[in-house]
Amino acid sequence: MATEAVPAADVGAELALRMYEQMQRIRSFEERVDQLYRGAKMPGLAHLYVGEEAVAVGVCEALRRDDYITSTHRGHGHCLAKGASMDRMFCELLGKEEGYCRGKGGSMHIADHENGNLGANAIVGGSTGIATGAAFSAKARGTDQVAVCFFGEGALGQGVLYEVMNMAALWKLPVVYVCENNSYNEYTHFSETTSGDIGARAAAFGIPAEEVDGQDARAVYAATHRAVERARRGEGPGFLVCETYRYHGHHVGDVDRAYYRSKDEEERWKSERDPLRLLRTWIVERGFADEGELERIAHDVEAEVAAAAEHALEAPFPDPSEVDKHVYAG
Amino acid sequence: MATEAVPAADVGAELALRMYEQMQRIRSFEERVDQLYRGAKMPGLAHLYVGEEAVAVGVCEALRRDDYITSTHRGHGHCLAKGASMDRMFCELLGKEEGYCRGKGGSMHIADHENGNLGANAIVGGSTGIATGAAFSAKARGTDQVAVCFFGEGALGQGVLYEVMNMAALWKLPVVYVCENNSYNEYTHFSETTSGDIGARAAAFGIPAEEVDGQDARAVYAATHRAVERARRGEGPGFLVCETYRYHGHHVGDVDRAYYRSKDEEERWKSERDPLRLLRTWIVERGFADEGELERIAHDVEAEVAAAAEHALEAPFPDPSEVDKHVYAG
Amino acid sequence: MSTPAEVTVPKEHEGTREISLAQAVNEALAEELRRDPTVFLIGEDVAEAGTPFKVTSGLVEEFGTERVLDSPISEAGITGIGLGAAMTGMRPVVDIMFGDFLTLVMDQLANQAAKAHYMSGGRLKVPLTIRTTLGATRRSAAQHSQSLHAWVSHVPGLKVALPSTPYDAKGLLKTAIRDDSPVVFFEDKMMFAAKGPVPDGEYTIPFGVADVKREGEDVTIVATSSMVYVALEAADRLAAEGVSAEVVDPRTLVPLDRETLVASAKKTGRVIVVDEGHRSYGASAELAAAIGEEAFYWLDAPVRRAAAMDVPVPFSPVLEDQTVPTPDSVVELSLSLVGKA
Amino acid sequence: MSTPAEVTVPKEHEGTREISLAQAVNEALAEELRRDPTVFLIGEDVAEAGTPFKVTSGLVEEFGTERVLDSPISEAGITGIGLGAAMTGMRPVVDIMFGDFLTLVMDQLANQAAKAHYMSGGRLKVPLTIRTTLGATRRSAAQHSQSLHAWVSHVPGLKVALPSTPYDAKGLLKTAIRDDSPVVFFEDKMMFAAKGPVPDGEYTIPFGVADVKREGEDVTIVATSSMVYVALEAADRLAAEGVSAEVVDPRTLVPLDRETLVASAKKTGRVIVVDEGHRSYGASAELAAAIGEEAFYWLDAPVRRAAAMDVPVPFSPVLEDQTVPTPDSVVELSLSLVGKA
Ligand SMILES: Cc1ncc(C[n+]2csc(CCOP(=O)(O)OP(=O)(O)O)c2C)c(N)n1
Ligand SMILES: Cc1ncc(C[n+]2csc(CCOP(=O)(O)OP(=O)(O)O)c2C)c(N)n1
Ligand SMILES: [Mg+2]
Ligand SMILES: [Mg+2]
Repeated sequence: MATEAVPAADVGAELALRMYEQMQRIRSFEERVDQLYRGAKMPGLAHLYVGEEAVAVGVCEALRRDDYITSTHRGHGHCLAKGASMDRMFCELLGKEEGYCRGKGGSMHIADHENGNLGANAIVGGSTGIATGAAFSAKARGTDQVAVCFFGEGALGQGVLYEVMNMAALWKLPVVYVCENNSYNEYTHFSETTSGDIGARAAAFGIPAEEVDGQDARAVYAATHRAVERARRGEGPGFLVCETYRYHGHHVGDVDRAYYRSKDEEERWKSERDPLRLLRTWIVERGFADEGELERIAHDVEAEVAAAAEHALEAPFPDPSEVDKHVYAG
Repeated sequence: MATEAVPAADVGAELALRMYEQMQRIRSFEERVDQLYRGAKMPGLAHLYVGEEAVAVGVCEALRRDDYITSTHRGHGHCLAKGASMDRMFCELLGKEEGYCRGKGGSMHIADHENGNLGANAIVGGSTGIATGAAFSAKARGTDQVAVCFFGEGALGQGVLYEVMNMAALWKLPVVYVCENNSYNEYTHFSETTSGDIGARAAAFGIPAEEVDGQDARAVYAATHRAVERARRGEGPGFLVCETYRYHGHHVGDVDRAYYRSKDEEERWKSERDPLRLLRTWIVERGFADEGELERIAHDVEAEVAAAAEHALEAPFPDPSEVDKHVYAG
Repeated sequence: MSTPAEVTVPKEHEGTREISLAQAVNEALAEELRRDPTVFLIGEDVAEAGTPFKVTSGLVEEFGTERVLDSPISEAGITGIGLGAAMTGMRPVVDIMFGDFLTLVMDQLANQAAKAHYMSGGRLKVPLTIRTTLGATRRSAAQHSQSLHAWVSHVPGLKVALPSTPYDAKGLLKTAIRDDSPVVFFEDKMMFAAKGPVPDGEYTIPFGVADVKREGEDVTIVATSSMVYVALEAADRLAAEGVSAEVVDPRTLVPLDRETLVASAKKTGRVIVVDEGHRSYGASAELAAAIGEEAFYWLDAPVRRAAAMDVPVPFSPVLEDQTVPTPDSVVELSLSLVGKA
Repeated sequence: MSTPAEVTVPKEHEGTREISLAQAVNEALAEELRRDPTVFLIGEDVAEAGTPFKVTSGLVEEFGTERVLDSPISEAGITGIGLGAAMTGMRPVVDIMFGDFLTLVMDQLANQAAKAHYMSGGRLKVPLTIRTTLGATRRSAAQHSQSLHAWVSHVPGLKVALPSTPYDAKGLLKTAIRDDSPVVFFEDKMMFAAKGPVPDGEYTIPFGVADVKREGEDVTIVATSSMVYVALEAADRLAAEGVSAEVVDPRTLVPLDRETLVASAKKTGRVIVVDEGHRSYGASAELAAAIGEEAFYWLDAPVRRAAAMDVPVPFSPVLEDQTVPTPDSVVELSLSLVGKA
């Protein structure tokens, strides 16, 4: 993440390459999670972020380490983009003691508070209150921290989102709502579940809303940067609608998808709007790096993923006596 | 209520006089409720509708007897406007067996299903789902009934309202949301609890919203008529914001109000925008009736109220054995 | 842990088929949709997807999208719409995908649906069925593994059913849909594959009638939902140890068949309640207290409870498997009760 | 029915004042707001109005609208905001006006607040206090009269306090606010006027420590919240009949002081649990089951329960008054237990 804010306009070489690397890390991490599932090495299921990398990375690059995020059931990308380490994430996915949650949370509950990640959430819309409360807290404590609330467009169905947006607007809280519109609520197209206009729902509460190409990391970064700096200045909440797409199924087990979306549609997104390819092309055009250097990044990331997964597979499970620890604090 | 719909434009003598009488009935009923409370003759509390009469009457006159309404904690006005009888209402307020709910519901739970009133509700926003479901049912059963959902502006704070508006718009349900904006959530001004624009909140879901002078029964009638007939034709939900004012306290016990609103403000509404006086003046100007006839109406209503209250005071309480009846149906 | 799939319930009579609990639920829904035009299904991904558990597969194809509706992710909203529809002539079946999401519909259920009939002096009726799930050990962690049936059982006006076999599931669900009061119907996610005999013809099972799944003399094991399989497996092992266990399934928590529970307790003099809700302030407490009150003078030992540990359900398998009652823990408890441990 | 106002608890020591429970709660809030800048209050009409019960009167004047916030009517929203603030360095006190509205916050409480610490492996903390109410007989009907403490007591990760006296209310609320786990704090609306002695100085009361409100030999009456006054009045009358009743107030349901309850049960051999929640699947079931499990061999009779009738709370006084435990019903039950009826 940028340690201090970069002006939206110039996405220079450093930022572009960092974003590319982060997106690559998410993609490779998730592909490995899929392998672990298919190899029956991971308990339970996981919701992969592949295809949506530009959203998490574009947003988090516009944040400081001490800014907050809240995440979703599809949270690995947010977690990595906010600075989490792969080995502790893999450990969590495998239920190992070294995991971010000592194996108690799993894929849908990874939290990494040292990096401001207040946690993934398995309740759709379940973290909208948390993010808004973190923004309330930042304001009350007199810091200039900002909170970002990631949620899928399915969370637009949860009433609590409107309750907290109303208060965020009333009290000018430094929170940015980031709607990741990947067109599907599980197996149902969002047009069957979502009436009217998404941005207008935020605007009705007096929250400026902006639509963003969620496959263009630079556009996401710029839009987030505007909203975050506005919030930091005490000018209140913002709302982004990022159009994006998940390449895999709703979760790793969702392989036969023909009944709810076509292979064509999937192919079109992959071939025409892949966030990594789009950024890669731009970087090369700009001369920020050549294909070789980008290959090297991908290669190093692969090595990092392999080592982290390896480590996690070897790591010990928590001691059975852990089961009744941490029910209550202190 | 009009047995069949009257075109919005012409509010003729008959409708105007019926609306005046209904508004008078609500006002006199409520003033008597206040007396019963102050005379320690009524158990518990009640939320009086005095000052808001034009909303309930203007809306319900645009409905058929078989159309549905759902009501609120401030529900006596809706109940009378939809056709309820005063004696059974007084009986309910006094916990008598003859009451609409056999004394089990009381002021905040009167339901009168023969007239399509699915009930008052003591949960703010608690009947938004019921009204929307009744509209769903009307559509599913292939009738052309319409459902009206009354709620105070305070209910804009309840997320479930947005959940059901989304579905009402998606499925073009025949429901009209009527927001009674009397400026106060209990003891807090709505501007402290409500961000952005109220109508825009509905519009964002694709629901046409209209602002109405809630003190002008004819304006309320006309706007409701438009929305109801649209809904009846299968063109989907509507949303009305009616600006109005409650003359009494939040409930009968709320007498010292200076800390949250000024006597001045109260006086201004009463002297300048009293819904009964406004309609009365118009009726006389139009020559639909003279002061004498209007006096006679008021006089007859007084007699009806007195007789109904008297009857209720004499009526028997339910048998103690009723306590565990009606927990389950059938 | 024992997954019900491992267990099969003995055939009861001729003219039956072995079908899974998921199929039994699907048949009940299809039959009621066929016989009553006012019945409809609403929920997230219930149409083409047939729910994540594939329980409603095929229904939208037969009954169309007017009667099998994919909804937005609005549990409170769809429950409220179901309630309003129920008050006005329909018989909705609302699908709440995970029982954990009951947290979102408690106002619609407890303040609205449960009370409308009583508050209206019997004038409004709410023939609403809420289908939802319970049960852990799916590695789904704390927000997708809860068994919250105790909450709704505590609300007068709601009925609560939690079948353990395909036969019971089909018969009880049909009864639920035809009931004029709101019913919350719990299916254990781990049981959907469990097979059992179901008669070919139409049948319903009345609420408030417990079923003795196995007769015994020495100890009574009262078990709910999938815990019935845990109890049956424990009973098998106990038999090997010379202990004869009776397994009683209440099938509905509201209304509760106290008579059958108490009669079994009086017969054996020793009782264990096995339930997958959290132990403290859970359904097992009511069952234990009710039996303790009415069978006290016949009991040779205190009524014991085997329930979910009082911890949020952890993800890691080594932790999660400790949190639920197992045949081992029930056998152990039983042996200690009969003084064999 | 007995309204606590009729009862006054005997002075315990010098340097005390007789104040109402409402004042005691107000003092606890004021003291914690003063000593810790991270404490704030949020709720509907908590500022200028001081809540409908006037419990928070004067606080906004001293601490300002930044720390005493009037909120929109958004129970789920303010609980979620409180949760997020609690995770990030604040100690919010969220006011849920009527306990009946807990229906709207169960997801924020049960799925989020209660589980965050555990799910994060102990890394996230949620020092959140939810203040709400319970209790009937105010002629407020079914949606404003419930006592839903059993629901939250069933959720691991939440602590639950329900004080009966001004002294306990002040000491327990200060403990709740300083606790690093989420606490749901119940005040009976009928008790706000109840007066009792409160020391001048600062003090707190630890959770999980029951208080014997009256010592006795023949029967133990375990009572919660305002039912303590019902129990004390019953005990007075029983004394006149020559029956010595011990009244034990758990004060917190989670953590629960089983030792004190069980010790009293073992001493008297007869136990009645009095709680204002609905009887079935209520808190009284857990208290009865827990005592039945641990004191079984010392009991001369089954543990009996006096709780709210399993009906929505009716409006009509002739009906409502039948639904709650009263000194009469507790006396009757006690006499039957000791074989004097
Ligand atoms: C309150 C709630 N309802 C239903 C679910 C089941 N569920 C999990 S993910 C999901 C779809 C979410 O869609 P969206 O918000 O668009 O996120 P995406 O999966 O597309 O990233 C559903 C319905 C849930 N987890 N929480
Ligand atoms: C969910 C819920 N929260 C809080 C309350 C307490 N309460 C009763 S009426 C009211 C104010 C309602 O204001 P509004 O909706 O504008 O209706 P009005 O009283 O102005 O007619 C509140 C907060 C309630 N009944 N339900
Ligand atoms: Mg989506
Ligand atoms: Mg208002």
